[in-house]
Amino acid sequence: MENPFNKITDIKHIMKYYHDGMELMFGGFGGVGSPPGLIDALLHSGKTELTLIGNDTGFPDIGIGKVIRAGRAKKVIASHIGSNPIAGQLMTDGKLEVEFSPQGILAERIRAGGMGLGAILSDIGMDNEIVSGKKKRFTLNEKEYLVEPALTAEVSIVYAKKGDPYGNLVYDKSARNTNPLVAMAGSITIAEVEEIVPLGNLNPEEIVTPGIFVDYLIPSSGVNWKWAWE
Amino acid sequence: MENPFNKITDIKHIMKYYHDGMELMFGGFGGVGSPPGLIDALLHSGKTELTLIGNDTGFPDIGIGKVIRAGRAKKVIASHIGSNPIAGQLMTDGKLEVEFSPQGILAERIRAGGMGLGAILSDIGMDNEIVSGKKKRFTLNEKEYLVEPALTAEVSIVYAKKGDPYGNLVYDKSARNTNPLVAMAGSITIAEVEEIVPLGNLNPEEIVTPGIFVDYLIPSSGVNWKWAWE
Amino acid sequence: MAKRAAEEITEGMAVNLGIGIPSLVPNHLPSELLVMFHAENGILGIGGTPLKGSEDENLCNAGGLPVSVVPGASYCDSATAFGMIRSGKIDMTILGSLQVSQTGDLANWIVPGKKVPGMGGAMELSQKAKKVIVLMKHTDKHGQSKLLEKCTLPLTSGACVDMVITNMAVFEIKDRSLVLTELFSPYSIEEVTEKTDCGFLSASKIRKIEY
Amino acid sequence: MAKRAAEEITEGMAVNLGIGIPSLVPNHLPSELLVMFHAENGILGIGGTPLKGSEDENLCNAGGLPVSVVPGASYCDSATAFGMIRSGKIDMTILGSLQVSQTGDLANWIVPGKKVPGMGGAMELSQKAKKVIVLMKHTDKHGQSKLLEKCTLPLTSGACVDMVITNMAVFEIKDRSLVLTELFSPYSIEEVTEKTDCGFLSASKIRKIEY
Repeated sequence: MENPFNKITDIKHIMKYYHDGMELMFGGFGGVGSPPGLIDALLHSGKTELTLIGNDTGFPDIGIGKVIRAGRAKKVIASHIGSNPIAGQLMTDGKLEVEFSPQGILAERIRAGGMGLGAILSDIGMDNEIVSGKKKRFTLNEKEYLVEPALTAEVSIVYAKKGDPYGNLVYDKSARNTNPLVAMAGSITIAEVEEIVPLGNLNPEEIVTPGIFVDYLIPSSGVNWKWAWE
Repeated sequence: MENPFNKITDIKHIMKYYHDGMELMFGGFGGVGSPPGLIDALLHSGKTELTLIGNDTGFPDIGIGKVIRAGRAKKVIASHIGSNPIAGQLMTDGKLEVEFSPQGILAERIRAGGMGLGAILSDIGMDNEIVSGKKKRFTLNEKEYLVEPALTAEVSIVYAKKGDPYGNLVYDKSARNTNPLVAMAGSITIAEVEEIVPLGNLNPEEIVTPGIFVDYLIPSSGVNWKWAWE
Repeated sequence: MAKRAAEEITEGMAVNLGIGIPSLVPNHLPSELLVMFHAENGILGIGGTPLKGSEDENLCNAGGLPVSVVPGASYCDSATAFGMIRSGKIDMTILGSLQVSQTGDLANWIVPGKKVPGMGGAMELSQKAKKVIVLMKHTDKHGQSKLLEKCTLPLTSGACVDMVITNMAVFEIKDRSLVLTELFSPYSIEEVTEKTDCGFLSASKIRKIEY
Repeated sequence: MAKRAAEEITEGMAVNLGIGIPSLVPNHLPSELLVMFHAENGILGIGGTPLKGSEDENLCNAGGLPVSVVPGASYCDSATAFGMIRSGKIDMTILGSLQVSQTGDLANWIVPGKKVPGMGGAMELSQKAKKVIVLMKHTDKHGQSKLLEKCTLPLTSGACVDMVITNMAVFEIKDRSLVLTELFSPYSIEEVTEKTDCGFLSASKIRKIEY
């Protein structure tokens, strides 16, 4: 494959973007659409004290859950940890800080980060101490809102069905989920793709993530875990 | 065509959603992607004292510009009126109120309205009196932002290439522009489409505007104006 | 319960179903009824469960279970999926709960010190769906009423529930008052009253449900 | 001016071009150079101008003129197009201006009482593109310098311009100071000084441009 933008690379090169204490944002929803190869690389890197930002903590053996099970995270920003009891246990034991955000608001905060906005004003969970406790409030047109800060990360990792050498991405069905949002919010965005196709092979209409948001592409070997329903 | 959701209709039915003094949001960018049939219907309706919300005021004979030339608008919220000198003249004469918003921020305000958010925080145009003069400010993480209120409208009118009976929409190239945003922000959203296709005919991956945001569809006879470049 | 909830769904609705019993609701709908089922991850237009062996790992609902899609379905990102909810486009959500108060408060996201799943999309759905229906057993595993004067667990959202369907009865919540409207056979008003830890009004006419 | 601006563009860049002279810049680029031209309406990867008669009315740039696309191009909505700008992904914007101050203030969106076009996307672009290049005539139609100590027209953005290319000379703005770096043949430093209504530094080595 021609590589005129030098974005197509391998796991070895990606490793240098992983470091202790980093903020990492990951795509996926219950593990569906999470990048298996990039997550395994993170595990193998041995990097720790991570702050992980994403929809949920997956399952103990699925998606980002593997990283949490290995004790590599010090903090998680997510909407849900219920499918990964190890995350709940670590939280209860004081070994993992968890910041909960309502699911759609989390998605919007990530999008706002990618779109270069400072925050959004939301009326979700205003009466809930865990959601609103540390948040500032703002009254607009006589209605009170929470100020929900934008989220960005040093590195974003996403999973896509197809990618071209510029980094344009197309997703597969519900594996799209948070990936297009996460792809925009990383200072460095790395996409693991099932298939790399030549430049010009993707219809400009079907591209969901324009390549300008993607810094590196690595080919994927596909999901390496067993789903809960299997 | 089967019409199981009763969304496919005609101009006659649409007329009842137009009324004097209404807030109307329109898709399009320099007239490209503005719905010609719905704009003509608005002209023929004779409705006046309109508040129009959209990217720009088109050209005197193109897009929403025709409505402005006819003196039907009392207020416009837009980022640009330069291509329609009549809008500038009406503004100078005190006959048209114009609220300017930076182009991308206007797009985000419309999207925020459609997404059920209250506002966004932006750092664009903070030092510019016309942009920031009437806006509130908010400081987050020691950085000051403008609070840019979400925009919604009673009726949104958009133009699409294809639509199915549920109202799922696909756009054509750069005629997409503000249409997907405007489609989400109307209490009633009416789409003018070049082609209505049967349910199931659109690939779920290619749909840009999910039909849940669209209330009515009318078939289009295409653009009825001459472009500036022609 | 799922069968009763299915009666609330009418032609053309957009409906979000929670995990557990709510996910069984489509089994009780006439196959010709056009309903767009919504999933928070980014699907509008979910169809039936695929046959064993023909599941697609990239086509799952918000609970992570394989699904299919109907004609007219679309995929979107999760931000847009929640935009549909917050802007009031979802006609109905049917979800499970740990507790519901007599004024319609919902508590279904956390048991402090025990279970900390997180709210997921429950706050947006319960605050913003046009109609919120809770399906839950009338009592918990210790026999305690899950309908209460005031929820003892932390709230998901206040005053949001419109209807509660338990294994014993159906209640509507109108003007922040709990009203018994239907009884599942063979339960009586007396039995329901005994198992319910809060007062409730009775509708002038109470339907007996005998499926 | 367009030819000189083209020299600033390097392989792989994402570049936004304003209307007018900036739109001529691509004509001066080597055809094998991979550049992604961006338009605010929602195109990344604009190609050459289509032949007369083969224009597509639904494929236009932000100025409303028909364009084509290159391999690797994508369409998006205008919100996303501006997200690219605000998040700093646009490497360079090349735009016209009414005035530029010696500290890099830009005034290109309004002439009070005369011309009220609106800011369009100029504020986002000038505030957020990694490099802002202004192409403008050195003087206005009355012979007045468009380079000033302080702009007299309302600002689009303050301290945002990195380079100014006029028909007479090229200036860089570094640490809020205007530095003359190049002269277009046949102009001399003296002539530029005379036509410029603000002081400027001169680079140690000044290139003479003779296209």
